[in-house]
Amino acid sequence: MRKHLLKVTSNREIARNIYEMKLTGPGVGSMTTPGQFLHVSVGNQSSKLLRRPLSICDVDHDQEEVTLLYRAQGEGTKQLSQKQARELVDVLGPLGNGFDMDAIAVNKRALLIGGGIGVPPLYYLGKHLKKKGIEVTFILGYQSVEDSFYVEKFQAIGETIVTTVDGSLGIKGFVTDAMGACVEDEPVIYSVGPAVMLKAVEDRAGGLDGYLSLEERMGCGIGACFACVCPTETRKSGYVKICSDGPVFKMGEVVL
Amino acid sequence: MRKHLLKVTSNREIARNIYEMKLTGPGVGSMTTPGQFLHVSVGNQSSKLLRRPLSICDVDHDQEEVTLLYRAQGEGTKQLSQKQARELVDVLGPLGNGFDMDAIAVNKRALLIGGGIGVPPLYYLGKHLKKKGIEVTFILGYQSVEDSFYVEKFQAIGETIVTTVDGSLGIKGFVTDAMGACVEDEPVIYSVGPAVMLKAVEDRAGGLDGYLSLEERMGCGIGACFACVCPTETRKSGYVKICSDGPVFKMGEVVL
Amino acid sequence: MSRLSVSLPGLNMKNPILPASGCFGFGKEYAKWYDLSVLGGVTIKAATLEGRFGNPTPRVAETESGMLNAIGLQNPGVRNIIENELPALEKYNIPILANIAGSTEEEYIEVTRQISASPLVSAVELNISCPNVKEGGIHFGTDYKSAADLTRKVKDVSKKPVYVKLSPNVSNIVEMAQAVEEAGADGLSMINTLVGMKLDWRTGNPILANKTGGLSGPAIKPVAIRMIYEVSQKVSLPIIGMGGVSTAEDVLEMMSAGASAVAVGTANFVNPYVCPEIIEKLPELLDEIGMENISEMTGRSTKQWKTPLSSR
Amino acid sequence: MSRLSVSLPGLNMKNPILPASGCFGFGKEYAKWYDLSVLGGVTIKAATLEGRFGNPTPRVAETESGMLNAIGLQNPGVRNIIENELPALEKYNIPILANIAGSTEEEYIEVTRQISASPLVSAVELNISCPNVKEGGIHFGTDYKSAADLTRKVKDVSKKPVYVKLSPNVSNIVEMAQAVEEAGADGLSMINTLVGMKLDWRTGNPILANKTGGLSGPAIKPVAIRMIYEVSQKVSLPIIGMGGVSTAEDVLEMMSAGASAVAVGTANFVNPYVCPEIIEKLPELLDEIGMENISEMTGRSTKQWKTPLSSR
Ligand SMILES: Cc1cc2nc3c(=O)[nH]c(=O)nc-3n(C[C@H](O)[C@H](O)[C@H](O)COP(=O)(O)OP(=O)(O)OC[C@H]3O[C@@H](n4cnc5c(N)ncnc54)[C@H](O)[C@@H]3O)c2cc1C
Ligand SMILES: Cc1cc2nc3c(=O)[nH]c(=O)nc-3n(C[C@H](O)[C@H](O)[C@H](O)COP(=O)(O)OP(=O)(O)OC[C@H]3O[C@@H](n4cnc5c(N)ncnc54)[C@H](O)[C@@H]3O)c2cc1C
Ligand SMILES: Cc1cc2nc3c(=O)[nH]c(=O)nc-3n(C[C@H](O)[C@H](O)[C@H](O)COP(=O)(O)O)c2cc1C
Ligand SMILES: Cc1cc2nc3c(=O)[nH]c(=O)nc-3n(C[C@H](O)[C@H](O)[C@H](O)COP(=O)(O)O)c2cc1C
Ligand code: FES
Ligand code: FES
Repeated sequence: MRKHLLKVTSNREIARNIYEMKLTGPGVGSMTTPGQFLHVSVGNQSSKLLRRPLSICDVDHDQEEVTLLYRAQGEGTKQLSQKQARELVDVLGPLGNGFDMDAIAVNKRALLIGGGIGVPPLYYLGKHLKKKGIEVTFILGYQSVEDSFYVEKFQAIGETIVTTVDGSLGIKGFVTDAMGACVEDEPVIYSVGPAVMLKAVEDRAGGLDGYLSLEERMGCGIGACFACVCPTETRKSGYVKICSDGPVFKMGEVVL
Repeated sequence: MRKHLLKVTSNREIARNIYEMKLTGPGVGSMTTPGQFLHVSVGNQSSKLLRRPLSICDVDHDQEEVTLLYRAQGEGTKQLSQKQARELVDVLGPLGNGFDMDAIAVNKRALLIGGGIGVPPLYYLGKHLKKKGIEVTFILGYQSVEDSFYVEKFQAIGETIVTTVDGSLGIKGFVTDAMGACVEDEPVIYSVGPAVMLKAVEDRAGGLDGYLSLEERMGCGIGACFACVCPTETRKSGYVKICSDGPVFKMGEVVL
Repeated sequence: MSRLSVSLPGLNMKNPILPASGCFGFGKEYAKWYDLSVLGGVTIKAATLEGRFGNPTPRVAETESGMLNAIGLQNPGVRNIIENELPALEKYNIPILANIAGSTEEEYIEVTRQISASPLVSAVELNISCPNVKEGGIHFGTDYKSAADLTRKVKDVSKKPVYVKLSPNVSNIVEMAQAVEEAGADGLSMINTLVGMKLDWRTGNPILANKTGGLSGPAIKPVAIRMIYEVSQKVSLPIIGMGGVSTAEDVLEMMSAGASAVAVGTANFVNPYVCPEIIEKLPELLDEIGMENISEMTGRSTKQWKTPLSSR
Repeated sequence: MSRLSVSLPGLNMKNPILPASGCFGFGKEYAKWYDLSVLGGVTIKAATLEGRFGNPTPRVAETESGMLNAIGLQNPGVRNIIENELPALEKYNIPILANIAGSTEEEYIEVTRQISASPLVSAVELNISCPNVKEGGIHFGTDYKSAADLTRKVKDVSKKPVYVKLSPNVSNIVEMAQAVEEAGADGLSMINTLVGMKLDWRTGNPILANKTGGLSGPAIKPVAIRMIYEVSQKVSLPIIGMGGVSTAEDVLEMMSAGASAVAVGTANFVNPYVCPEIIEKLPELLDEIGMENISEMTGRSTKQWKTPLSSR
């Protein structure tokens, strides 16, 4: 595992408060697995000490370029949104274990469900699955049309169903409201979002195979500080560390 | 008194760790008096809270441009030295009372004595005095030739004697070692530098008229926090505030 | 009654913001920057019986997200303050909170007697927590019994409500607060500075001539929030909160923790306009969270309890 | 004996740097980043008798130049640590300082008995200052008598030198240090975290599920420096200093204040390489100030006294 100084190639607002940051540098070479994340330092000599975990959204290995999508929400991500092209960003990673893509049989479909800023990692994941020959369906949940992003890019990979809380785009409601028909042919489920959403997805999935990517406030990001634990009934220790054992877990493995 | 957001027009190293920063903006219009200072914020959203007092070194009113010279020494000034052209710098000022230039008779000479980063304000002062028709001599003290700056610019205003501690430029020694001949025709003395130097200058001056600009660690910079007091025997209160009563005082007025 | 107004004993404030003692002199310096009548009130620099020169310089040092000060209660003495400093504040028509310090009980009592009699003073703030002078009251501030005794005696002579300013340098801030409540305090001010120190790594020497100093600024805000949160649940006195506040968001955080009004100290040095800027921003933030009156913010944290994080 | 080596009871360190307890797990995570044998030593996460899950999440929050944590002493229990965690550290051949926590005297004693018997453990660090669990020892940490009693009993059973880790949340740190010195401690570790809190201003809710947490990071360094400075003059025990250290300059500042070795906590999260980077930088800084051996830095601040500022 390593620390990299990556150079910003672009950093632009693509939806309301949603930024797409592209970073380049030799370190990108190791970022091969969807679902892994980078632990990003938001500023040098700043009063913001802690790094921000951000998922790998896409990687272009030819250009040595990694894409992150993030919501400029709190102080740290707002500071990140100020970064200009050619500035350096200090990142650790790739960290964590990504999605297991070997487990899915080629005749299976994959249903990728993401809410809000849980959406980004599904992009890289979708691309990988498609390359493996898996048919992919996305359900992407946003607050409203102004908050939506990357919809056309997802459509280029597979069928894409959008839900918005206010109904301004796609189906009005939550991602789970769109799951009904999609689970009939027993797809493998991959979902990223806040715990409440993951819980609802798990409930709706009713025993299907799947993977959930969890979120938690982190300290170290590498498994040393016990900040990001989640209870589990399947391991002797009684817990998992989201940063190093996850962030992706098999559905049912952790107690949400 | 006001807070200004000035734009950096240039910021470059002109001697070892000595930077010349030029700033522009409407606020510059009010910066008319040599010896005043700006209270400079070194960074936004930074962990460095306190402003740095930096003397006005020169002002170009046509260009609305103020020049600061500073040594990048501690964390704050180092951060300042990273500022690029077009970035904004938040300054308060002009603050304090500058040099009294009305008091000097036209037939008097002026002897301007500065050590290290006490040198900058003498430049603007020298220009003003010369414009008034006063003949100006400078004694500028540096550690060594690598630390010296602006010598030619001072020479363009008046006779300039340089001292260096290691003898690598001009006279080997301290500014006081060069004072001997210069005080014979009883010039008015203007001096800026660390307290020990001012004390030595005062002693050497033996009763001549003069002005000293003092330095002290500051909080508010505007007279409200009592951080920067200096004892005096000439005022009832027993003290002066360097930021708002000074930084310039008549020689003999304060207890060094 | 505007949506920002708050009312505390002796202090009817049109908004909850007042500069903290020692960070605003006696007001006249900042009056050159803006019209002080926009403030909810003003706390003046500590008054002692005689004028004091304070500690040798350097008196301030910078730390990460904070600063140390060891001013040492420099002030021109209570008489001088009443005669020469207070009158200049009258025209702003805002409550004046007079900070009081001393070396002995007698000094506190006499200063209180004099300054509380001034019609310009709305309330007094008993500074039993100055860490920077040996006889600056910190011994009253870390011992419950002395603090209570002093409070009682000061209350006896004060013609105005008495706020006791607590030191955070104690093992149990709640017991201290309870002690002064029982002794008759009308309110609490908290927190004063944490005792800290900085050395020059090159020489090993302290930066401050006084060696140690009081730590203030954003660095200490989490300690202030915690103490206000704990104390507000155990005493029924109104709290003037302070410690690291520099934004309108900080004000709402501190009121949520249990403060009824909020004092801004160090942040004035960073930005002389910070108080009016905060005051201007507050209604926007209240709108954002759908809150009508700012006084409803006080103690929110203890009135409800939802799981965080899920809010996104 | 290199110029960086320091020697403390049970800890012969080739340099004064060791990671602080709780910020480095049991070492294996950081071992993926660099070779731990460069370290002066390592402090492992608190051990309790049985495994503990700790507090609900969120367990960390960010503050200005600091962070709050309320991990709640999560650990797999002392047996597990001895059997499964310590052996992986053996190959680095560096002193291991074992941090010990408990809810009762009996628990502390039993954990000490077990872990101090491990040949891999060089010394134990008695954590009587964890602010994050009701029964985490903080009551031992704020009461002199309990602290001294516990120290005495732990010393009786410990096969290794005992460092007592002090809480900064006390009125008088010197009395606390003197109490544990008299009780037979071999050294002190200071400081643990300051109790703090952060609220979401929008909802008024605490960010941490545990509500309050321990404040660490650069924000608290001035408090740590001050306490080490005061204590080192009044006790003769060696001090492992900690609290906000993140650069080699900070290390020399803390040693000047009186520390004999320095632990680095929060800074590991900011930069996983911080410890080796500091170690590499130290000789450069010593050269800059013309100091041969780092051990001479300890307590410089109290040995000399010059006026600052004039240094430029
Ligand atoms: C594995 C993982 C992957 C993530 N991927 C993405 C992504 O691709 N795009 C994206 O926009 N967001 C992502 N997030 C969430 C993102 O980390 C937070 O939104 C971000 O840290 C908030 O920082 P801030 O500066 O805006 O907020 P602040 O409030 O300033 O943050 C303060 C502290 O709290 C932490 N924090 C605050 N909110 C969250 C949160 N929701 N989750 C975790 N930590 C939080 C911050 O990291 C920081 O330590 C991911 C989170 C995790 C755990
Ligand atoms: C009226 C006045 C005019 C000045 N003019 C100039 C100038 O034109 N050019 C120049 O290079 N320097 C000048 N100085 C000195 C300059 O303010 C300090 O060198 C600078 O503040 C140091 O900041 P730092 O970030 O390098 O050091 P740090 O060590 O990071 O500073 C920490 C804190 O200490 C204060 N501080 C440290 N050293 C000094 C010092 N010598 N004097 C005052 N405060 C200090 C800083 O302002 C800051 O608050 C002047 C000082 C005063 C009082
Ligand atoms: C320079 C300075 C001087 C102070 N003087 C006093 C004082 O005279 N009386 C007092 O009660 N508090 C004094 N304080 C403490 C502040 O009023 C306030 O309690 C503390 O600084 C915390 O608030 P802040 O973080 O907003 O500065 C002083 C603080 C500073 C920084
Ligand atoms: C996440 C975290 C966990 C901690 N766990 C422990 C612990 O188990 N035992 C202990 O004695 N101290 C613990 N501490 C305190 C540190 O060891 C250290 O005393 C404190 O953080 C100050 O140092 P720092 O500012 O360098 O982090 C912990 C600190 C943090 C941030
Ligand atoms: S963030 Fe430190 S263990 Fe996961
Ligand atoms: S710096 Fe505040 S009074 Fe001078």
